[in-house]
Amino acid sequence: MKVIVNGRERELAEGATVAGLIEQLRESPDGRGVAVAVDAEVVPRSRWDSTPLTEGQRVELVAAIQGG
Amino acid sequence: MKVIVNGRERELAEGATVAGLIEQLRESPDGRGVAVAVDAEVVPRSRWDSTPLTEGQRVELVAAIQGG
Amino acid sequence: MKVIVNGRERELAEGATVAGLIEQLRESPDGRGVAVAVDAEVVPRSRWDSTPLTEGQRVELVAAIQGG
Amino acid sequence: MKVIVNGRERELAEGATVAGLIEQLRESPDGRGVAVAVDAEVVPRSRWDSTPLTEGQRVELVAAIQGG
Amino acid sequence: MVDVNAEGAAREPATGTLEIAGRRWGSRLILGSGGFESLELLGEAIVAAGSEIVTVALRRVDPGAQGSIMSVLDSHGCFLLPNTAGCYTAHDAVLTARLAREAFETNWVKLEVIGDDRTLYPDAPELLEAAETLVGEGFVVLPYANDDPILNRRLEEVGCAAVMPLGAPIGSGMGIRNPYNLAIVVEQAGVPVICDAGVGTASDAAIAMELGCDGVLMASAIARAQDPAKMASAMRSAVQAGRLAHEAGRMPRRTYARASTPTSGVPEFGNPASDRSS
Amino acid sequence: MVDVNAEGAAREPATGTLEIAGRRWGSRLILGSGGFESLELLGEAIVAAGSEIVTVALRRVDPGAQGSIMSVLDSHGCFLLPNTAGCYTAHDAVLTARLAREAFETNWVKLEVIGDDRTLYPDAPELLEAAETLVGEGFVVLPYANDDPILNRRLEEVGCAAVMPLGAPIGSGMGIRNPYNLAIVVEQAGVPVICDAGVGTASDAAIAMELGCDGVLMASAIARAQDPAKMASAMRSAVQAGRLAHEAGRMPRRTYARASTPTSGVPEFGNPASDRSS
Amino acid sequence: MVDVNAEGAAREPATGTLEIAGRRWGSRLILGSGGFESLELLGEAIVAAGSEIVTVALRRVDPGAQGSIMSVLDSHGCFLLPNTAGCYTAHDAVLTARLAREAFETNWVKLEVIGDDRTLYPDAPELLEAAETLVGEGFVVLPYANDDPILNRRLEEVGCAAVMPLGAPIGSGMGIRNPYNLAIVVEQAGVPVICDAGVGTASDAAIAMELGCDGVLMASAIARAQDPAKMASAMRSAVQAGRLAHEAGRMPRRTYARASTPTSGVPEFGNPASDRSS
Amino acid sequence: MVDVNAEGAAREPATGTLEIAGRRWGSRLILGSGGFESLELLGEAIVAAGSEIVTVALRRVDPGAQGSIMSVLDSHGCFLLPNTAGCYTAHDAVLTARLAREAFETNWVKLEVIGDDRTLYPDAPELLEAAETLVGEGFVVLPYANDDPILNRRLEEVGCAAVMPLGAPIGSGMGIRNPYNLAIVVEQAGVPVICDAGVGTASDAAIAMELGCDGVLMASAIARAQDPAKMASAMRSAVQAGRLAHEAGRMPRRTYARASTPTSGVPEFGNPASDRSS
Repeated sequence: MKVIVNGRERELAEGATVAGLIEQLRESPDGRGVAVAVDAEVVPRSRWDSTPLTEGQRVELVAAIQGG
Repeated sequence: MKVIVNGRERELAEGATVAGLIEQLRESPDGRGVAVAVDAEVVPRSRWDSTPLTEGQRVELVAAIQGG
Repeated sequence: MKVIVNGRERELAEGATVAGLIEQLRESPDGRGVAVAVDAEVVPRSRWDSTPLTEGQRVELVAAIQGG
Repeated sequence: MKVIVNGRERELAEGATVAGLIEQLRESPDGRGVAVAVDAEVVPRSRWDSTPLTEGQRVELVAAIQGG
Repeated sequence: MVDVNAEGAAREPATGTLEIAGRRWGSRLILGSGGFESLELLGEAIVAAGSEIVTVALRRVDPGAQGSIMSVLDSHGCFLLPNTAGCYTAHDAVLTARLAREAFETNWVKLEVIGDDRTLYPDAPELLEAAETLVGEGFVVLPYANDDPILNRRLEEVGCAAVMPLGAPIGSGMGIRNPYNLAIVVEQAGVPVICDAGVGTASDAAIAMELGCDGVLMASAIARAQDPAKMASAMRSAVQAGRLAHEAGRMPRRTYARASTPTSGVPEFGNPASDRSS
Repeated sequence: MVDVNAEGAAREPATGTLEIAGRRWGSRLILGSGGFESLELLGEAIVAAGSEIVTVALRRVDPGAQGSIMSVLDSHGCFLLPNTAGCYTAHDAVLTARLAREAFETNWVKLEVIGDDRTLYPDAPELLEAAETLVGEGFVVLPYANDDPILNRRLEEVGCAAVMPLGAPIGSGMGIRNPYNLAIVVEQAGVPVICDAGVGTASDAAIAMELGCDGVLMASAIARAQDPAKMASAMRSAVQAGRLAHEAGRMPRRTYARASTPTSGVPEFGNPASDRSS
Repeated sequence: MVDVNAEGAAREPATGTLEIAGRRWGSRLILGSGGFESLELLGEAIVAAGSEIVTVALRRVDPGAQGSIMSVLDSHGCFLLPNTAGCYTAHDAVLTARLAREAFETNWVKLEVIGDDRTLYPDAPELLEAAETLVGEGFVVLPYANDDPILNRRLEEVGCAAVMPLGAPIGSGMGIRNPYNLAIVVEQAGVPVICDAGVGTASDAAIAMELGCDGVLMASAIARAQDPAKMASAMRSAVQAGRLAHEAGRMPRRTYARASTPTSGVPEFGNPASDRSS
Repeated sequence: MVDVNAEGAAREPATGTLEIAGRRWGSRLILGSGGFESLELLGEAIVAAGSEIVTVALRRVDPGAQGSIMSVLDSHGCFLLPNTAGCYTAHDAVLTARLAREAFETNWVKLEVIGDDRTLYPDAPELLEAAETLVGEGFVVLPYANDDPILNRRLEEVGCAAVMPLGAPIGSGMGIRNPYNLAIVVEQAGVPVICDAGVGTASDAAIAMELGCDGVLMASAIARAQDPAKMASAMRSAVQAGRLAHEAGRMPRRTYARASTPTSGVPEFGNPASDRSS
């Protein structure tokens, strides 16, 4: 299936979860300093494993940078 | 009947109109520079004659002063 | 003989006067707006005719310009 | 004899010296922080003993204060 | 204001006209009528300032009082600009504007929605709300704003006919406290910018105009001067001076000096020392 | 300057006259003739500024060149004020003043004794020496000074007819850098104070006059503006605005606001909330 | 920051502590982590500035990039203050704050809702809306505001833990452009006031503290100095200097001089003339 | 001042040393001893300011009074810098300097020749004359000057070991009134520049140092603060902050904003409108 991750279309296996996506995107699975929103709703870390992604969802995965 | 005119209670005859009230309050009946609101609604000059006042209404009668 | 006029050496005939020098230097002999110093002393217009120049004198001839 | 000390006339014994005057004026004879001028001439500490005062001289005796 | 216009044309270098919502005026100095000790002083100030637009406020009728401010302004052919001074909410400001429309048969309003009575600064959200409502009702809205470029842009976006950023608190006479903000407001504005409040003396008005404002509105600087009529003349000249300077394009600034007199051709008189010794 | 005076009387509120050494002028704006790209531009600026006094400098005769600056100034009826620009010693300045007296048949001189060519600031001791010498020779001395109150007092004490403290370096256009000093100079002066140098735009001239100066002298601010004639008009208005404001007596400054509209008699329209909900 | 606190106690006169929402810090200088060319430079600046609170932003994960900013801040024991930089609506700012809460396990947020990208000034109505929403969700909200006293009061009224008025545009280094407004904000505030943005050099930070601010937040002034670590030291001293001066109570200003040396008892040496002639 | 130097080295980022006439000091803050209500307060201020050089004046001996100022300064290991406060002529200043040399066994002198008692500004020609005379007699002359770049250059030319331009009148607390002049003085100086007089609060001292001064001299700003010792600490930090900022090289100024947070990679959350409507 296709989801939009940080503005880019991405092919994921059916049944992929937020946790799975994050592992793909980052070496360190420890998610400190990282957060996720799916369709403009924040997904708490505690629910990453249990949150499946579905076709066409828009995922924003953000991390800390220098700023402000 | 009693109406509140510019914050003060005032006794008016039954059937009194906005026009009548203005005449009482000002020498010059020519209403230029004057405006009226009854219960927070503006009463256009054209309807002063035809607008009766009723018990307990709040009338604000304003005129030009130096300012601003 | 040689005199230094406005910083440049200049050959003049013996007996040359301040008045003569000015005529050489300017179309308009009317000296308005012009003044002369010989060896750091001002020569009043009234004495231009009667003031001879001598070998080696330093003449400053000045006129009005935009300024200030 | 009379001398003017810091603007005030003062009676001194004949033969009085600068050193003697200073002793009169200050508990601590150690003159650190003090200087003397007689008739607008500074008298170095080394010459206080040997400098006699004479009738009518003007003595300025100064010391350190907070300032500046 | 035909007289003043003609007079102005005869008397002063052209500085264009102030155009707001399709109307034009020869004077860029809008006068607030508040604070004058008498209507006579107000009349003298109007003449001396050459102002064509004058503000008025609305208050509860004081039985017996004459509405003579109207006759003074009429006699000088002034264009009345009612304000909503004293309103602290969008609701009250909107109602006051509606009353003014009735009283003066004008849809123009100087919109004031005050945030507190110590600074008399506007309340930005309430001001925006009132402006949007009144524009929707067909008013020509001239909002009294702070000098925040964002607020002034929003006011333009909701349809205000001009923006009126303050230079300093009303009646403070502190001048243009933040010329940088005012310059940014002017630069980004697509409607006329009138500097409202803060002017204390002539140079303050000139500075506002030099920054590119299209006009200046003031009351206290004139009304509370020791000689109001003379200060009104000063302000008339100052607004014109500032506008002309803005149009003329000022010289560049530089930290060091630059001679205005040619440095070549300077006469040489030999050694000063010898001369002095003589 | 009869025309200008008459015109002025007709055209502007009286701001008294500038009186120096017993002579009077209607204009308080002295124009430096330096820096104009052409004599035509200079002529236009003289007219637009309404200046009556114009400075000139002396330089070695450039054979062939016409002394046409003279004819321009004569044609506008200007009062010539020769300067000693370019002199770095009292000796040279004194000789230059003597030459100017011969050339222009005037005993007036704008005395400049420069300390260095980056700031063009005056050299105080040399300036004082030259001023004392020239006063002794019967000159009417107008010294270009810095803004040091002590130097300006000394210049008055040696008999200068006016003092001309600078606002900022010549040609810098930086305005009145130290208004406090200028105010002290004005306050203690027994002769006219002309602010010389530093003005960059109209408000600078207005500020100098508001501080109490009797006049302003400028060249670059006009000559180097994009539109010199228009800037000259701006300066004319600015000098007048500043003088009028000084005479009118400005309002007091205050940190906080003070309403210019009465705060009593404000109408009350009941609960905004209910209205908004509608 | 135990080390720094202890060190600080040993090293500096006590200037109280900065307390926000019940938490206390010894340093009144909040550091923005943006603009440093490397994390090493950021680390050096944190140490030199003695800052305990450091801001971070959130951006889309750059696959492969290390989140090493976290480790730098952790290694210096910094308190992370996430911001909502880059948000132009209340909606985006609220969502970004929620993401930050997840990412950093903190309910603190430096709330930024930008009005345009040339001034980076806040959008007052959107900022207020976002602040109210986030306070309602239990956030400790520190809003980046303009210097409008009314907006800052409204932000306090909706429950912000502090207000952060700007001194000048972010990254402009123009200092405190309107100290009057900042002073009014401080005077009326019931929560800490942190001057955010505008500081360009040490004296700017000192001025903000002298005006009574409880702290200063800066990034560019340090990150873009030629020697960031040295400027960080300068800022540390400047914030302390300004705070101490505020607490010490400055001398009164006066236009004229007042001798600091007694004027009585001055010796008299008779006539200078005679002496000079010698 | 070995202690302070060592302490200083341990305690503060190095800011080089102040070197005048071959002598070096760790502190760039010179303290004037005038105006303190007691010698105890003076002592506390010396310690808090970390000053190594302290000025004293000379007055007619007051019989019975103890010269205890000496013992206070000795006990703190201060370097005594006698001044010539109260002198209005070169003649008196020279004699006073000679007396000071006798009294304190030092050839250093802070040279003051005052022009009038309202401004306490120096008299330029008298000051120059006195400076030249004293340099000729082997004095190390530190002249209190105005901010005229020409005068300061002349003072250097006659051999002064440093120049001490004022920021504002003595005891006025008005700060650095003309930073442009001070910057020019610094730029052209070949000897140390000490800003003397005018500092009112910490930021004033920081500004003087940021302009490139080598040191600051003050008395009233500390002595007349509500808490002199705390203000002395503030000034110590401010002088250091200003010096460090000068050495660090400030960021460039710009009129508009420049984001300190990257503007790429901003997350996108879709349409705010839909979210708000929920």
